[in-house]
Amino acid sequence: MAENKTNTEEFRDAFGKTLIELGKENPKIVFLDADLHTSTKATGFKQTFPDRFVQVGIAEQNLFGIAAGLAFEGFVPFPSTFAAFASRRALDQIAISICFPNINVKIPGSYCGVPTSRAGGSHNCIEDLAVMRALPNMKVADPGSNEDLRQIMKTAVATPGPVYFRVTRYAVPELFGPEHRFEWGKGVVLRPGSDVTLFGTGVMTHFCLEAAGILAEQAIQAEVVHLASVKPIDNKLIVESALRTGCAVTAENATIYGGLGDAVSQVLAEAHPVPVHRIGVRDQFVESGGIEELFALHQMTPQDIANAALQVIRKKAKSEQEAI
Amino acid sequence: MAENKTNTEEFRDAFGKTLIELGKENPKIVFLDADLHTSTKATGFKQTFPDRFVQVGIAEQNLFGIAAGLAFEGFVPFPSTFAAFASRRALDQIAISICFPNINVKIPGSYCGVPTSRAGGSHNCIEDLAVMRALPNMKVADPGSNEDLRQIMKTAVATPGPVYFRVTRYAVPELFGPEHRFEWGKGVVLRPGSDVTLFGTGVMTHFCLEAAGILAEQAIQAEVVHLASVKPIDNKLIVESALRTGCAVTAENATIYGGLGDAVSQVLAEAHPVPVHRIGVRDQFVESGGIEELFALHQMTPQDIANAALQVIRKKAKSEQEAI
Amino acid sequence: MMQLTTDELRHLQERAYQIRRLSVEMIAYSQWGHIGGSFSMAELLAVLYFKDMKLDPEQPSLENRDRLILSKAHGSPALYAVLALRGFMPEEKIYQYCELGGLEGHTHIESAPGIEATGGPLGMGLSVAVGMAMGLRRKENPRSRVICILGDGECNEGNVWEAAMSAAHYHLDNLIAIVDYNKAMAKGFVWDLMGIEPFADKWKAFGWNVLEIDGHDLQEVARALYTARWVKANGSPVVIIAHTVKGKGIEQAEFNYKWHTHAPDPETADAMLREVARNYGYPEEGYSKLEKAVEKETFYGGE
Amino acid sequence: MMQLTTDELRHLQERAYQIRRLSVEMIAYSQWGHIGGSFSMAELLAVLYFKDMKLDPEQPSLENRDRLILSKAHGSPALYAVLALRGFMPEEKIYQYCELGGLEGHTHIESAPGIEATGGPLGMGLSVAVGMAMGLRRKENPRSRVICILGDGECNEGNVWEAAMSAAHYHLDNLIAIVDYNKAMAKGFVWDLMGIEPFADKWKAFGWNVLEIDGHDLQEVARALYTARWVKANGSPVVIIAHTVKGKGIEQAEFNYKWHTHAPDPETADAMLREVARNYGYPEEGYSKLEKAVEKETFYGGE
Ligand SMILES: Cc1ncc(C[n+]2csc(CCOP(=O)(O)OP(=O)(O)O)c2C)c(N)n1
Ligand SMILES: Cc1ncc(C[n+]2csc(CCOP(=O)(O)OP(=O)(O)O)c2C)c(N)n1
Ligand SMILES: [Mg+2]
Ligand SMILES: [Mg+2]
Repeated sequence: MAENKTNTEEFRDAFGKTLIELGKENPKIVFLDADLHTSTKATGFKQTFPDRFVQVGIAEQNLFGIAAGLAFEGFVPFPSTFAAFASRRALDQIAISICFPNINVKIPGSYCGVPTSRAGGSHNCIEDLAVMRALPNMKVADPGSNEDLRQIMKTAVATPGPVYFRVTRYAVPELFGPEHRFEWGKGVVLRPGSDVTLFGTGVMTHFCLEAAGILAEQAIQAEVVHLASVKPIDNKLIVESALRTGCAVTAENATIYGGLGDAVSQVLAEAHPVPVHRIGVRDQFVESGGIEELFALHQMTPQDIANAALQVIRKKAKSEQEAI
Repeated sequence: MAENKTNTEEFRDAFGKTLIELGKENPKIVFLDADLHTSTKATGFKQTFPDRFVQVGIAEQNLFGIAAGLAFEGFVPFPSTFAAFASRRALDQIAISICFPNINVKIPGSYCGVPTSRAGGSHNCIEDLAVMRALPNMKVADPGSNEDLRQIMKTAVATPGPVYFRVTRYAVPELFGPEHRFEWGKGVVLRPGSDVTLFGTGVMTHFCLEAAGILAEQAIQAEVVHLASVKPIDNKLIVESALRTGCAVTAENATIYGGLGDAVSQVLAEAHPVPVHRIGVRDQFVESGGIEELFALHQMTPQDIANAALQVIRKKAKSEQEAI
Repeated sequence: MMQLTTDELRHLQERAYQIRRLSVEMIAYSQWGHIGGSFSMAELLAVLYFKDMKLDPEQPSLENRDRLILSKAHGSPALYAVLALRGFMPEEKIYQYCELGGLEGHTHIESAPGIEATGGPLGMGLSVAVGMAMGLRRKENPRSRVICILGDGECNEGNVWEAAMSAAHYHLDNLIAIVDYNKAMAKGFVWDLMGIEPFADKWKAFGWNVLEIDGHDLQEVARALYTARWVKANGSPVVIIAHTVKGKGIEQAEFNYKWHTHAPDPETADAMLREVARNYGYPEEGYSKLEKAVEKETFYGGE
Repeated sequence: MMQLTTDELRHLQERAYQIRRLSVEMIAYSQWGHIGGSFSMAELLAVLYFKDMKLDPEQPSLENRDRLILSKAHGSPALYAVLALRGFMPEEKIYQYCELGGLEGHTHIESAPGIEATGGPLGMGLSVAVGMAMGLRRKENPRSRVICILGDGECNEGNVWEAAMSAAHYHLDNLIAIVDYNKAMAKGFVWDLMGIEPFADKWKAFGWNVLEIDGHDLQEVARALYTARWVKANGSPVVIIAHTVKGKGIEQAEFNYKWHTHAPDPETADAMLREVARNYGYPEEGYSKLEKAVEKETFYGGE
């Protein structure tokens, strides 16, 4: 299933293209911008559908309120801003004007996590997965590749109700072919393995694949599971995989408080407790720096994932020992 | 340690009294209100220290921004509003004006979770634990009784940096005597047991004690651990207790996505995986209703906790079976 | 200039009275709710729902209906009351206010037909109204209006001014904001807690047409709505600053923020209802559930 | 009326030039940052830091200093530049802009002495400034002023108007807001994306004293600051609406939102710096790091 092609297109470029594609399919789609469209790459949509592009200025509360109003009138609004502001600046509006009435608003959170890099701690948003996950009725996805993002966006439009999805300013090799389909609550085994499961979401799935490569050199067979759908999450696959491998590492481009790591830990704790180690930002602001430098600083590189895998494998061995 | 006294004073009453106590001890404390002080019970503080009470009107973004400014000038501000608005209306301000510079602001989130009851889904705030936990530098506490709240407030003032604590509109029997002290990252065993651990926070700890009573009738010895300090959390005690009991239930007056349940699951998944079941709001808005009715609807009663305990005990037995 | 007939006046006044009556019934029975801000809107809602707005209770989502968003969503008793009176739901439904599966404490779109959005946190409704007004423009619907009722204290919220700025920028003259300027907020007077004057100037500086009226004078309310709809549709949105009295109709509640949120016990409710009837010249009618003890598990009160 | 001497004028103009020069150095070297909004503030910052504000680089937290909050925190290059020039940090430190452990991309209190708050999200700074001004009143410090610089696009944010309302309510005449009205925001012109006019009327209606000036005229800037501090301290806060040119001093960047956030490559930086020098009448001085290749792992650009 996993195809590694080189790819220099960032997620936001794929986002911009898919937006036009969706715009052609669905005349109800309206894009709402808060003074960031050339950064978020919605400019193509603006040029193709000038009448369906709404500029609201630098006013994110209003952005999401207007989106709610348009949704009530039957449109499918995409209110867009940086992930930092989508999750922090207008949360009350998203929760009560959008999630509570459970209306059809699709929220792309742009510039997520570590790769926002030099903009610094105020912009390198790590809270969005936790925050959005906490809202009832909200579905949350973090794509692992451009094709994944494309499918998530298609599915988002086809799914009634509010959706939050991430558009990271970063490029990773393509994971999927054109046959790929995204489904809410469904993960994908990208690489089968027996010794440990690496659960990745977003750009971190690519790092998990690299980590599996590193581990393979040490004759460790890591299973890599991509969980783009962070909420709902694929309870079944998580448990099945843990039954196979007996231990797990989670990896997310976000704080480990409240995101994928917690979600997976909780599924396993409820159904099949095994050792889990979480990779992600460990409760710090991601201050300015170079992208790869920051991944290293926050111990989120493929090597860090591989090291975590070795740790949980050791824990598994120890608890098996004890059980005997 | 646990003393059950009857108590009809709500948390917010204890909050109001403690505020005056702290105000006398520390002249730097300033209370900031957003048009809710008779509800949040800060009226006593206002009367005692009229000069240290600041009214900002219905403007929560400004509330937290002003608090930041006062903190930079050396004051210890308590910007106060309902938990719903503290966690959703001004999150960007709390994250970037307060948490990033790591300044001395103490945030009481009033009217939390289910007991806000009739006000309905927009006010019965279930996201605050998850949201606040996701912010770097933020400490989070949910008191189990009035004396606990009092000690949390004292500790909050004695601890530099941002603190979020809950003030629920509800009364529970007192858990502690005057010798009680709160410490960040420290839980308390309220009732020792060997068969299952009930980890509670906030008002749910009281329900855990009741659940332990129900379980005792079936000759099941439940350990009850109160985790007022949701972040940092008491990794050590959680693991120790799970080592003793082999399974756990968590209970929180909040969404199970991103709060105590996730935190405990993750600590255990990392250190000592055992079956865990989470009690809390299961991803729904808590719509209007009577308090006890709502606790029942959301399956958060002592009986629900006891049932969950039976479940995890069964899971533990099954996995022990399998291990043999 | 448009003028209500004596019959219309009599009818609307009776509707305003019923809005007050049902509001107290609701709040007393549920033991939760906001009397002050429900009473100050009674005439506004009476004229809107029984004279001005195009609506069909049989077709609550009629495409060319007028939309109303109660941004001060704690004024829900008055809105639920007027919807019941207008036939959107049976009157008995008001006794499910704040009950499980009933009418949400703050207006919620799923609670009752005729509710157009979900609220509770103040300051958010005008943005939703702006989005609806934009949506109507997109759908080339020139007849429908979006009406948004705000509190005066609510106008402290920055979100209101974001929405106001954008409504003017987009020339949304199909949008009418009404501020229930009842001089009090939750815990005190507006001028004292956070002054909003010069209030009309604020709206003008944000690009709006401003009308100022006595919000309890049915004639003035009707005229202002007519003006906003038919006369002032000049490319800018219109705000009606309706000067009102919080709690209007019950002496102890008038201008009194202590009755902002507080549920009367059955006897007080009874006395209040009788007072309201006397004040507006109707036969005394007490609290209909006086005989039923308060059955709620707690006396919640509301504050 | 207060008047700058010819010597002062010459000195401040040179400081404004240096602010521009260091800003380009910083942005070109880090390959990230906002030229347009840094350049439009150069004269404002020059007068503030070299004439108006009470400051001591040896004692950055001097109790009776003036405080400045850059609410448009993406203008960080200009602020870091002026702090370096004023002796708050060694000039070499600017080459740590956006580096790990260096100067944060958006102003952050831990990055450098002289930074008074942390920013990044627009619209928040004025509230922090209000809190500081209140704090100064509480500490009975009558001399210090809190100065807050805002962007024009930033004034779309409701938080700004919440803060404005409260500053007037609390008579904070120790608070001076300066709006860098450079006519452009990130992706277009202010009038086009979200009009803010009549802008002075908005502030007046929110209870502020308003001064309007040419923000590139040092004499006017100095006079407005003097007036705000000594003449207009009449119980209301003062806003200085500084009409400026985004990117002022580089032809291709002037009024051009395309240079709102974009890092020049070394050659472009070199040409820009030479152009700035020529425009302000100083000996041509190119990009100091021209010889060093761009060492960053990605050409980030900034957009
Ligand atoms: C964002 C937010 N903050 C606080 C509250 C709590 N609250 C409910 S009503 C109210 C006062 C409203 O005053 P006003 O807008 O004047 O309404 P009215 O006088 O018409 O009742 C407050 C503070 C809220 N619902 N939402
Ligand atoms: C809340 C928030 N929304 C969006 C942004 C992204 N952003 C950074 S600068 C900018 C434009 C600012 O325009 P203006 O206030 O006019 O500043 P200036 O022209 O002085 O650069 C935007 C939209 C942000 N930093 N914060
Ligand atoms: Mg009012
Ligand atoms: Mg600008």
